[in-house]
Amino acid sequence: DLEAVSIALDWTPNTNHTGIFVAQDLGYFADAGLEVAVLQPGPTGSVQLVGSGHADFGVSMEEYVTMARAQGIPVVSVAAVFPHNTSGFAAPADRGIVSPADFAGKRYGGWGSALEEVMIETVMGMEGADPASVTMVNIGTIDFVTAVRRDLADFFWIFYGWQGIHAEIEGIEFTYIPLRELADVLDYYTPVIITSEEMIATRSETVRRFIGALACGYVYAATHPDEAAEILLAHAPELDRDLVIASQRWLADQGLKTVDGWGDQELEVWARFADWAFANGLIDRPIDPEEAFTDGFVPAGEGE
Amino acid sequence: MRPLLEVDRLSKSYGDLPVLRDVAFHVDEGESLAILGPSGCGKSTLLRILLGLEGYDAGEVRGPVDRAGYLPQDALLFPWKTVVQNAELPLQIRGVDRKRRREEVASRLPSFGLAGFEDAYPHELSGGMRQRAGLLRAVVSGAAVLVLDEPFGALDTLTRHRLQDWLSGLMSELHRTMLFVTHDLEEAVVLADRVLVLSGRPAGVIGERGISLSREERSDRLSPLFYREKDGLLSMIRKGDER
Amino acid sequence: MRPLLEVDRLSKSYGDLPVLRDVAFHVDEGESLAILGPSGCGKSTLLRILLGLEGYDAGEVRGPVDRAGYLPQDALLFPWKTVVQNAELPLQIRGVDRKRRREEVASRLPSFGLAGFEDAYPHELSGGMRQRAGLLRAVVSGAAVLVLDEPFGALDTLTRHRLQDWLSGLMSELHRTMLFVTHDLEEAVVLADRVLVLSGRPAGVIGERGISLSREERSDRLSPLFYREKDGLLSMIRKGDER
Amino acid sequence: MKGKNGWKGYRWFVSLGLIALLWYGVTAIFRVPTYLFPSPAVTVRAIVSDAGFLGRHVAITIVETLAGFGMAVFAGVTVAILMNASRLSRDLIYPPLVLSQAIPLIAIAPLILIWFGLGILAKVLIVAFVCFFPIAVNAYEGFRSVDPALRDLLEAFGAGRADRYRHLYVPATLPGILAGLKIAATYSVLGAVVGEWLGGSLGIGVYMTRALQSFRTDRLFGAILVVMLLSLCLFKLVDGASRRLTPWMERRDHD
Amino acid sequence: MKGKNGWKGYRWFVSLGLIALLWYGVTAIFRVPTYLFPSPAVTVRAIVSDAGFLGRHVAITIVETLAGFGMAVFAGVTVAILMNASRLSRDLIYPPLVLSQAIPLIAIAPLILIWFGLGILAKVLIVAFVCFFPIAVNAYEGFRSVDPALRDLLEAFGAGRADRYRHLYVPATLPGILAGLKIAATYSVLGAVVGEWLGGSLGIGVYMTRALQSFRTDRLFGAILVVMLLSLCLFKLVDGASRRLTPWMERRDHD
Ligand SMILES: Nc1ncnc2c1ncn2[C@@H]1O[C@H](COP(=O)(O)OP(=O)(O)OP(=O)(O)O)[C@@H](O)[C@H]1O
Ligand SMILES: Nc1ncnc2c1ncn2[C@@H]1O[C@H](COP(=O)(O)OP(=O)(O)OP(=O)(O)O)[C@@H](O)[C@H]1O
Ligand SMILES: [Mg+2]
Ligand SMILES: [Mg+2]
Repeated sequence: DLEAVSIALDWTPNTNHTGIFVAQDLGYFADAGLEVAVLQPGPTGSVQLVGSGHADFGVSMEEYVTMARAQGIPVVSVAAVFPHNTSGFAAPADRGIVSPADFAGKRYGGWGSALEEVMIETVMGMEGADPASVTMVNIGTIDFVTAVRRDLADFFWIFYGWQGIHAEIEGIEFTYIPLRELADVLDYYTPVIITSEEMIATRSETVRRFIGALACGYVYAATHPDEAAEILLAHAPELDRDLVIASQRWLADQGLKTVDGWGDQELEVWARFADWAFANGLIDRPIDPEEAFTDGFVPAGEGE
Repeated sequence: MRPLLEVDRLSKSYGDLPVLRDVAFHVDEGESLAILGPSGCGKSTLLRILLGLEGYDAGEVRGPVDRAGYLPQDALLFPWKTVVQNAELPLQIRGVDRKRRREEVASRLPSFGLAGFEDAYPHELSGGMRQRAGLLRAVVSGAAVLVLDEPFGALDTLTRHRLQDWLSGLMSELHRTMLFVTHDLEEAVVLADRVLVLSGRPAGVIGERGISLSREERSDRLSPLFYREKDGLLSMIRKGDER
Repeated sequence: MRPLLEVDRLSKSYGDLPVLRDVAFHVDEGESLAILGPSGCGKSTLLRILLGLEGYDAGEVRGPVDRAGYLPQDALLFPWKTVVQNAELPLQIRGVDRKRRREEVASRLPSFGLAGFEDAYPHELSGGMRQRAGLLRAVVSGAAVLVLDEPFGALDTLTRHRLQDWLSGLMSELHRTMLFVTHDLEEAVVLADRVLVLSGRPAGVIGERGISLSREERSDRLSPLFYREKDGLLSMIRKGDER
Repeated sequence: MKGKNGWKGYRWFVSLGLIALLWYGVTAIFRVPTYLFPSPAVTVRAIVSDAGFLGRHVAITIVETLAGFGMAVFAGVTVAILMNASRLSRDLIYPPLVLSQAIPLIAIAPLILIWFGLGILAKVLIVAFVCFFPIAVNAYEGFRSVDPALRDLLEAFGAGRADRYRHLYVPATLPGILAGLKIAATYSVLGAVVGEWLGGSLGIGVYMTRALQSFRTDRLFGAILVVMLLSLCLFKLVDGASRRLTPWMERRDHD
Repeated sequence: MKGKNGWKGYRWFVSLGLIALLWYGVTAIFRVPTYLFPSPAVTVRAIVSDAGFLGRHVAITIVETLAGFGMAVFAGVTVAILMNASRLSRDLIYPPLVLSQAIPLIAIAPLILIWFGLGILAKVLIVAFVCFFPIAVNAYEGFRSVDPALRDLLEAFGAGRADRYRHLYVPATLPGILAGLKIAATYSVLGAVVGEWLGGSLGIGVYMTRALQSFRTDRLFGAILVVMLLSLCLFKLVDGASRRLTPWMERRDHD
């Protein structure tokens, strides 16, 4: 019989989660002796659920784990779904924005979080541009394509694998600057798989088997994007079919195609981001990056 | 005098219940008409039809009353208004300014035994006081026609006599038209120029009698003249009851 | 007979308004007591105090009435209940089963002239019919004491006479105690064993008179005997009024 | 009577038709792009093509709504009765009641998920929580304005507390309670949707979030349409019950 | 009278104190972690330490709430009067009214933001939109249950429509309207917060989203506490006004 575990998604199912559904449908979890329940919390994400032990695993992002740990929430990242950050700045093509220096004097459309401000300051500062010349426009919950069509702002921060693909499908002409090309510190992990300190301490074998199965799922998604997309669509038929397939294909090139090494995280990435976050006031006390993640469960078994 | 109001073969039913059948009569200007009839026969319904508050099934009503000094049977004071506010309401609706309204009401309060209760709410009044406040409202309204549904039903003998005499004097003074329902023969004799007697439900007119007493004769309720009128009415009613 | 109810130097004010002052009287078991007094003097208040519905400021009430067949002055039918549902309410509260309640009510309906109106809602009744339904409710309740506040105020002469005679017969038959307010001297003579006359506000007892007529004598309202009693009461009231 | 009711129902449809027409007019005349505000045709097409799995979502939402609404009616009237018991109980119960309704559900979503799970229970409780307040307030305020003369009369007849509610408070307050029920009915489906929004894997709220996240405005509007129609149905149900429950008001209704 | 009011106010504080105690007890006894459910002490500390910029957020929310609530009172009564004009108008107005209240605001957030911007206007409108419904329903249902005998009486006095509302409908319905106002007052602050949540740069809702995203549960609860107290204040205001506006009910209130 199988051991019951649960994993909480962040927000609604999307192509970031495909590996989970693949592992479930193709029996990788069962093979690892696990019976997995996929929890779908709403806008609040998975951190509190995992931290309080009401979910065993969760999908989250490095910035959330960093902030959560600064608040004493005992969550730990155990795998990076993609080795690099897949987000970046996008702008309608006619604005001629190809580097952060071009942000000067333009309108940035976001939701007004501190992270966005600090990020723009950092990348513009590196090119000697004046961040103060950027007008911050709060577009709330309006999506990228709509914002471009209504000309609400000149540049935006998007996940290429979802909003970018959506814009492509909608025929929007836009330029894109990936974060990872702008600054090392911004090439942080998103998304990541998290669990609680408690799980690591008491059920480490379960964690290992879970991550192992998950790795297989994500690698399958990277090598068989069309089939994987169908699996996701079977679980969430409400999603737009074309978007899911296109997104899955794009993400296939972002993830590892071999199980060995899947999910690896580097201390440097965590340390860099944590320092930067503290230095810029995103967190009000420093965190220990070594405690924020562990590489001990990913399949390669390199360990520390 | 020309008829102010003419009712012709008026009929009315509530669902299957016939209430009025071929009622016909008229009211002259300046006249005081009493309507007598057994309980539940349709007197209040008749008044409501004349006031235009209720429809009817057949017949004709010529010159219905638009704006009357109406006292419904259960006084119907507005619970959120004090005695003065209730009494001045018709004047307020007619657009009379506040000062004149208040004066008008204040000057009448003592005759109605309501002095000192200006600011009382209806639930703080006795039953008889509520009725008097309702009557005050009707009288003070200044309407050309008074329509009163059992105006003194809840009053003790002495208070009733006092108010009846007062009203009778007022009416003959102001020459206003009055139409009132009563179940009290004495009251009909004291206040009416003419009395209409209705049969039981469905109500029809079974008799009519003019009262030709002078004001003095009316107020002496124990005089033989008074008694004769009363007795005449009673026998008319009895006859109706036997049919 | 032992006194069922004894009231001693009872006083009551509403705020600054003294309503009852040193009222004292008693009601014997099986007796019928009428309370007469000018409008607004405090009669209804007195009944409410005896029923325990209102507090008082001074004095004593021994043996207040718990569960009475009470008819308030304005009948107070429940607007969401039909005539039958209203009439059976006290029985329902006492836990009498539906069938017996309905029988009890149905058997009385004709005497009250309400046959055919079983399922009518109060707003579909005439004023007098509402009062009769309220009286029916009080009578049918089977309570040992009837407390009636102007039970026939809204009825025409003939209907009133009929119901008065009927009630008088019922009371002497069932030997129930009755306490009622009236503004009609005749009614007091027909129905009461004893009459209590109250002064104007603040009410005090200004006189008491036993009525020692037989049942037959009571129902002949034109006999000299009847007239004598009535006249006696009237002069008592007049005296009170002059003071 | 029959005919009159028929005509009344007909007028409701006229009203709905006018709204649809207006909606169509706006999208057609102003050429509003579908990604902002899809036309009725596009919306209905989305509903029809998704009918299969949308149906499952809708079914769950209906169950949550009805269960929650039922609980709300019960809880609302009970709370009103408790508050009506004395001035003291009113002053102790009213503040937490008001405070509770001022809590932004989204903000305490994690707590809700942790305490009540991501299943149907949490949604039922949210519906009940959202709906019971207008019922409780209307019932209580109604009780308070009951004619004291009628209360006294019952007392003279020897009525106890239960009799008082049965014969006086409840019927006298029924119009007010029913007004509260109508407000609550209107909110109930939305309550379930918000609950699903906070987390879960079935229900119209889930369908909506997923549609919204994949930029399918047509699906989103289809879901909104379904929610609105469900609300309207529940409202009409309460409205119909209201007519049946207050026959004394119906008969005196003038037109 | 004075003393009685004092004691009543006091009892409300007792109630609030009991709630605080309960809250404290739960956090202390069950040792709930702060990131899930902070204790009153931690929460108050967060409010105090953020007082400076939290104050600016709160001020904006109060302005939005009051403006929206005022609009709601006006709109609610107006709509009720329109519905009361005839059976036809009722049947045409009621369905869209119900439908409108069943729209999930979060789902149409982009539309709201595009039409009304991210400024204060959108929030004021949302508050008005959320609040006017209970007022309109209660007022209309109240109008409908007005004693027809009183209406007839006014007609006999030659009263016009305005007189009817002034002397009859409004005072007769005041208890019901005020019950609607109490419900609306309770929802109003939350309406503003939800509006801010959808997008904006000032207001308690904005403060909340930011607190939530950085897992500052203490700040989040501080904001919730402020929202609840604001709601309670507005509620008490309406409650107080209600006593003043219906003196005929006060005098007959028995205790
Ligand atoms: N709204 C109504 N719906 C149905 N029936 C009604 C309505 N109003 C009155 N009735 C019926 O019409 C008849 C006459 O009522 P009405 O009030 O006119 O009598 P009335 O002569 O004034 O009696 P009373 O002297 O007792 O006041 C009664 O039988 C009553 O039941
Ligand atoms: N709830 C109350 N609050 C204040 N004053 C009241 C209240 N109830 C009655 N009163 C006053 O008490 C006095 C006596 O009222 P009550 O109803 O007892 O008179 P009554 O003798 O029954 O008169 P009626 O014959 O007119 O019915 C009146 O002056 C009335 O204004
Ligand atoms: Mg009548
Ligand atoms: Mg009285």
